[in-house]
Amino acid sequence: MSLVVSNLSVDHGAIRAISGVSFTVESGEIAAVIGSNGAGKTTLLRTLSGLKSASHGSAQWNNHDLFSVKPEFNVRHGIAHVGEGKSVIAELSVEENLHLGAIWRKNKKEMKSTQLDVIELFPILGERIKQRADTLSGGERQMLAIGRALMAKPQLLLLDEPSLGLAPLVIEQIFQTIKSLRDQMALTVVLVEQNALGALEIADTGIALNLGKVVVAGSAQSLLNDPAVRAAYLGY
Amino acid sequence: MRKRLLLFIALGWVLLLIGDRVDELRVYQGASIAVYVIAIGSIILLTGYSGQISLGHGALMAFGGYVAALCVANASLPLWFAFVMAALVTGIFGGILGFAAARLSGPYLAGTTLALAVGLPSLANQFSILGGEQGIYLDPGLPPASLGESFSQYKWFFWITTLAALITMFWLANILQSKYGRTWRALRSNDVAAQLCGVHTGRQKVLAFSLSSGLAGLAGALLVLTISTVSPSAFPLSLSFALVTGAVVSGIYDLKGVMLGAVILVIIPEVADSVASRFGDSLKITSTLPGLLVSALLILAVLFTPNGPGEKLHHLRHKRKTHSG
Amino acid sequence: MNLMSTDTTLLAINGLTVSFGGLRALSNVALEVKPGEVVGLIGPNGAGKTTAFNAICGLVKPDAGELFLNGQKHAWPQTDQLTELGIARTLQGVGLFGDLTVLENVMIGAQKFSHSGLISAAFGRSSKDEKVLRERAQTALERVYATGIANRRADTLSYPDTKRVAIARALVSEPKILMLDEPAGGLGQQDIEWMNSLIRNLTAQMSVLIVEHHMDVVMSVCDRLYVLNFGEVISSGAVEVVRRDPAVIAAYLGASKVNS
Amino acid sequence: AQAASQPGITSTEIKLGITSPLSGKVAAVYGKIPGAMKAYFSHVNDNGGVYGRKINLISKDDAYVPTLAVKATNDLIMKDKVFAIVGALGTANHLAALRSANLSGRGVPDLFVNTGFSGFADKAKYKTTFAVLPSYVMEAKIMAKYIDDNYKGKKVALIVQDDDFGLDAVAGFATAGLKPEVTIKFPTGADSLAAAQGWITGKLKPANIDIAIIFATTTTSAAVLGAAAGLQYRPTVGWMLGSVGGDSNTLRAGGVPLAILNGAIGTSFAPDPSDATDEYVNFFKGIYAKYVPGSTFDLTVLQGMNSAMLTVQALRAAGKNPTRDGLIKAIETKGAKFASAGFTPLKYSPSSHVGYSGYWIGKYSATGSLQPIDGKRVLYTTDSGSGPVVSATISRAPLPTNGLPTNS
Amino acid sequence: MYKFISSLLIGLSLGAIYSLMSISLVLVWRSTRVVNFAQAGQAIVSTYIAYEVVNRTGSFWLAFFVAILAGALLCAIVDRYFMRPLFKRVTSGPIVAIAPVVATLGLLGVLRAVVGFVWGVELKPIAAPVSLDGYSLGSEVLPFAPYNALVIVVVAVVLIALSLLFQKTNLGLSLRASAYSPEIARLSGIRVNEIRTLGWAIAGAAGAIAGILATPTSYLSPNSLDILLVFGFAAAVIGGLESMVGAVVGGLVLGLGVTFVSNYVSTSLIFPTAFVFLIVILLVRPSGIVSGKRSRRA
Ligand SMILES: Nc1ncnc2c1ncn2[C@@H]1O[C@H](COP(=O)(O)OP(=O)(O)OP(=O)(O)O)[C@@H](O)[C@H]1O
Ligand SMILES: Nc1ncnc2c1ncn2[C@@H]1O[C@H](COP(=O)(O)OP(=O)(O)OP(=O)(O)O)[C@@H](O)[C@H]1O
Ligand SMILES: [Mg+2]
Ligand SMILES: [Mg+2]
Repeated sequence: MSLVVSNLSVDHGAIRAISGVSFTVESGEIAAVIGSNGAGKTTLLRTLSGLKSASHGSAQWNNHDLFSVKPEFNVRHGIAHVGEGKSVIAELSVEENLHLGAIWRKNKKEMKSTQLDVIELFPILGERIKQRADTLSGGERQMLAIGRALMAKPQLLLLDEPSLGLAPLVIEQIFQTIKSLRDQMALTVVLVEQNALGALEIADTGIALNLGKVVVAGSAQSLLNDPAVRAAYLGY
Repeated sequence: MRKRLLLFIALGWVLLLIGDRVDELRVYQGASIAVYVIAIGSIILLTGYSGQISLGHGALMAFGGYVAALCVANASLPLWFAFVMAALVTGIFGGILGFAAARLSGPYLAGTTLALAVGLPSLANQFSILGGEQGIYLDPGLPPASLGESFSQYKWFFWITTLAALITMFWLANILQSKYGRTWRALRSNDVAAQLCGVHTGRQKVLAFSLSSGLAGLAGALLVLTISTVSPSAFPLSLSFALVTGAVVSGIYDLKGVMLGAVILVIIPEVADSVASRFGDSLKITSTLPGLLVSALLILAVLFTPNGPGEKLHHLRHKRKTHSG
Repeated sequence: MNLMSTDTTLLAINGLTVSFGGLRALSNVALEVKPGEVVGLIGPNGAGKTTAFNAICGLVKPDAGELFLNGQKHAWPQTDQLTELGIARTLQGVGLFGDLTVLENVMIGAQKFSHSGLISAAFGRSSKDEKVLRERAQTALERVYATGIANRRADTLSYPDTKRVAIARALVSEPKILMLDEPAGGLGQQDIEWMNSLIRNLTAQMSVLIVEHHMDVVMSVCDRLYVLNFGEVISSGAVEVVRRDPAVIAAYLGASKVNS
Repeated sequence: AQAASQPGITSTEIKLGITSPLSGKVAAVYGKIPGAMKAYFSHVNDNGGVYGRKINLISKDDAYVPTLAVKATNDLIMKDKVFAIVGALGTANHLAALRSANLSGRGVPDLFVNTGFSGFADKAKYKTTFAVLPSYVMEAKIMAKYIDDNYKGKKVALIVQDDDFGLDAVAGFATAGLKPEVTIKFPTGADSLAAAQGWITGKLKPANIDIAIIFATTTTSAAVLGAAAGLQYRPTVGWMLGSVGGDSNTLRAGGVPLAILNGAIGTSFAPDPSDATDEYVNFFKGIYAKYVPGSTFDLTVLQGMNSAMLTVQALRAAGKNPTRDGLIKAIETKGAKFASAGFTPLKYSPSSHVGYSGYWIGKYSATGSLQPIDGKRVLYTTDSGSGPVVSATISRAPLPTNGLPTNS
Repeated sequence: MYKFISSLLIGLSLGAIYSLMSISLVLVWRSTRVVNFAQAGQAIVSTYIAYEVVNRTGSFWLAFFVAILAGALLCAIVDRYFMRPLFKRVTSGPIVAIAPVVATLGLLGVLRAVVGFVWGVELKPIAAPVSLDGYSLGSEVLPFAPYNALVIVVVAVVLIALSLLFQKTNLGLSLRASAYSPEIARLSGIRVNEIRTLGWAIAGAAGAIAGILATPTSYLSPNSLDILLVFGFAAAVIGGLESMVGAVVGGLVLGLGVTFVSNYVSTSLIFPTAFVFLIVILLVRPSGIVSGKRSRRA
């Protein structure tokens, strides 16, 4: 049970956004992927979920080849992706956005109970449940996006900058939530973050990307202690 | 700007020479092309720059055509003045419409202008001064005697329309390159940000609509000149669609392509005709071919050169460069 | 620059109340910005920060409240009059004009310095005007170290560059009040530091009203803070005071930020 | 030898041109005219042509749009270099073409224009243009006269299309002093069944109309009659149909139950296309079936073939070496005597380019054919001005042997 | 009174037909954000197919269902082999906003031409399955026949079925999600391409119903549904484009408005009325009468 990425390269036309990246995330771990703007973090996640096709290399989740099916089927293999920048559907209500996450599962009852769990996690969503998503504040939308992904009861969660635009308290909550998702539900998380400190603090492994290449990888603790990493991404 | 002026003068000179060398039929087609150049330019301004869709520019052309014809027939004003009036009055009318248009986006505007295209020509029958279905005769007068005996009527039309097209294209090119063009592009792309930059988006949209209408009015007046008559049926819905086609073929964002769009609009009936006659004039073919050609062209254009031939050429050149380099 | 000489507040709002249908997004909010100050507006997500900005910018209609500019009562402005009033703002999403070049983006921001009309534009007589705009835009780009990308299309820029351009576009109108909505959001550490120093440098010419969740930025650039929660100001004052306010810690900062 | 310099004439061929709507909305109704004319010309060509020359009719589409009509006409004259234009169609179209291409100034004969707009017969303005159909004004005047003679004082309603011939008709009725109780003008295209129901329930019924005149295209007549059928409505005296919208073949295709037509009054200058006793009809029908197999023979086809027959006579009359001037002179001097299916006299003369000058009035049978009332074909003739309407006698020449004119 | 009642009834029947066309436009708009001008073309093709079926078998209802199938299939094909490649190719520049408009206009022309080529331009009738003779009220015959009742029932059924589909089912949610944000929909496990095609097919079915129901009261020709398209579109715009109910309300408002003006004011003002209606309604409510809340701008 693990996510194995090997020798992955991805191109945007002439630009090579990911080049020869390999890493493994063990099941039940949180892997923090850090790196500055344009390092290729988003591209990496989009490739894993299948939104973007890889030029080289492979990615396996529990013997499921992530690249063998279209993204809409990866969800059915327990892989959920929360895109960068509040990926909610503005024109739908909060509730509909949540339903969307579980839409491929036919069991309505289970859906209801998962929804209750999600609202427990993000109470504000409960309060806004009938509102259109585009009336939400930036932070509320981010919560909704994560909530939507959780509705699918995934095993592997790909999160792209969940802390973007959130209040410090909420960031802390979200990181704690992610941690508890791992602890309680044995969720495996690939967490892409600009907020390197917060991410590494809850992560098990850390991967630092620069210009599409892995520059440092190892236990999260070792990255936190790495002076080069600290200088480049942590700012102290 | 000086360079552009010289370019336009040179272009005018070339056209003048061409007009002297081709037969009368081509001269007539040249005049039609000049009319379409202006009409397509008005769509490019409106859609390509300010981002508003109009499916009703044919109706605005009709408006301009009637204004010009009324000026000549009822007020006996000189031809050039009739054209100026056509542009002005249609511009004002467009400005009024623009107040509604500025509040509408995408499909709403498309729907409204479509209704305009269907509704406006039928109004011509409401007022007897507009001459009903027969329309009004616009007496173009004879070419000035100083041009000589052999100077034909169509050549005269060609001169007038071409001159008008050159002048309007010169103005239009300048405007589109000035802060106005930039502002329109900006508000098309993000109107809140544009407002924050101090752009009165409503006013700018109305201005764009009004200018575009004025151009359409002028084109309509010139069209009426070339057929000497203005009547509702000269401005069918298909004209509005043809203009959009022309603009897409030209590259909706690119004034340089207007010639191409205009030429194609003039050529299509020609091609339809010759193909149909090859197939023995069966009514099934003649009745379907022209529509088929325009439509197919439209589809091919959006599919293969969505941003106009200019972009395509640019790509090709680029490719060749990278290949050789 | 002489505009800092008066002691009156540049901008003040009073009793601002905004609701959306049944939802009260802001109630009875008051705040002030003095010349040369950097004022932070912070608070949890959905507290109403952007809504307050929107009210000042004429993007939402307040139910109640007054606005003072330079001590004078002023009607809530129309969005497009802001630059004339000396107010410029960036958007929470970046909001560049994607298919314009960077230079053109910034030139749009400088529009108020152009006075040539349509007729002169038609005759190609606006080139002098254009030159003025271009020069101003170039200067603004210099201030954010973005001259190198002046001719790139805005939608091809990297994220940090878009942020620079957005600020340049706001700066170019020479505002007296600059409103920044999450300028550091999504930026990496190095860019955040750059943003910090830029904002600090701006105070020589203008006041800044800033919404930001990045506490490092807030702490290092702001003189004073207002904290919103559920649409109400729950705390305000000097940074050092506010950050220790238990209400603020409970509602917004969380325990871990207090000591960092 | 002289003739060689004439455009469109060679020793073996006479080139003629026609513009008509082959595409667009009205193609369904009028698109058949060139085919009908060609059918007749083929018959003539197969029998030796006109003095050994075959007639070649070049047909161009104008989609019923004036700009395209101008273009097509220009093409015919300058590219195809036809000898004459025949049977051009559509008032606004042909007015534009005629003015812009300056047919008159160029001396291009413009024969047998297929519209009832009276302006085309204005010889002073359009020297080379010849009308053929009786004008809408004439038709309206004759209808008014018939009503005055037979139903004086009855309440009349007038349903007209809000365009050229509708308004011409309004003018004609006004000239004749007939004041409709109700006038319904509607824009082209707004003639759905529902709209027609509205006219009946909202205007005709409340006004207790005795005679309702439908002066519009077939699609409108179809809508009105269809609506009337559904509402079981009939003006107390009955319906009266203008000739343009009175072709029962087209009405049937528009879904009208023909029973509703039974007893309606109609006008025509030509025989009914289903009149099996008429020699012209039988002849034209046979030719049409031979050359355009599978297509319905209707009033439009009949008129097209009729114009073609007139054309052949005009060409013959112009002599062995026809010139454009000669052709025009020939029609002016001999045109009134041409054999044709029309019952009312042709008015061609050196001072007039008016064609048929009137109508006969009949009633529709239960199968939709227009038949003389009480077995007597009553003719009326008049002009497009303020002249009186007079009863006339039939002056139709017999069908030339095998439909091939031998005049000269 | 009779005049008023009959105007009302006529307006309703007219409005019902506009509504149907309007619904099919709204459906495509909701499932792909495209105003499908080709709808009239697709409907005309399916209606001609129905005509063939009626001609050969004499059964209107068989033709009705064949038309629905044909309409659905044709629309699905159009989406799969025309719109999808288009969206793949046209991804940037100002053309993006108008490409769908332009492409569907083009398609309309092509479909019309094809129909003209296959069936010719002559008018063709389709006989109504139930009587066109109006019901009578006392001594008066009303302009409302069993056929009008049938049309209204069908519109109601279609409306209810589609509303339920969109509001209450997962399929409906999938359709809307795919329209608004294909990417998020995919990430949620929705087979976006298939769903969108399905959305087109449903719209095609609705358009086919509009086409075949509009024909018995008029006639069939390659252009015969054009006016219906214009009015249907106007109705959709009046209704706000987003909601099925809006489409029906728009259709009825337009049908009634046009009828009353025609019967009480002037018959020649039909088009201007429709235009003025549209303008006035849009000036008061720029996104239609039944529009959702305005979205926030910043
Ligand atoms: N759609 C695209 N087309 C072309 N280039 C792209 C595209 N998306 C990303 N890139 C380029 O690929 C590289 C990696 O981008 P990516 O978005 O993956 O970075 P990132 O690490 O997520 O950055 P950020 O922290 O700003 O989100 C960058 O150079 C970017 O410019
Ligand atoms: N147009 C609107 N319609 C309805 N509700 C709205 C609208 N705009 C904002 N809201 C609501 O008002 C509240 C305040 O929103 P606002 O965007 O001002 O928050 P914010 O403080 O900027 O949050 P963030 O830090 O997450 O950006 C939110 O709960 C939001 O859902
Ligand atoms: Mg990223
Ligand atoms: Mg905000």
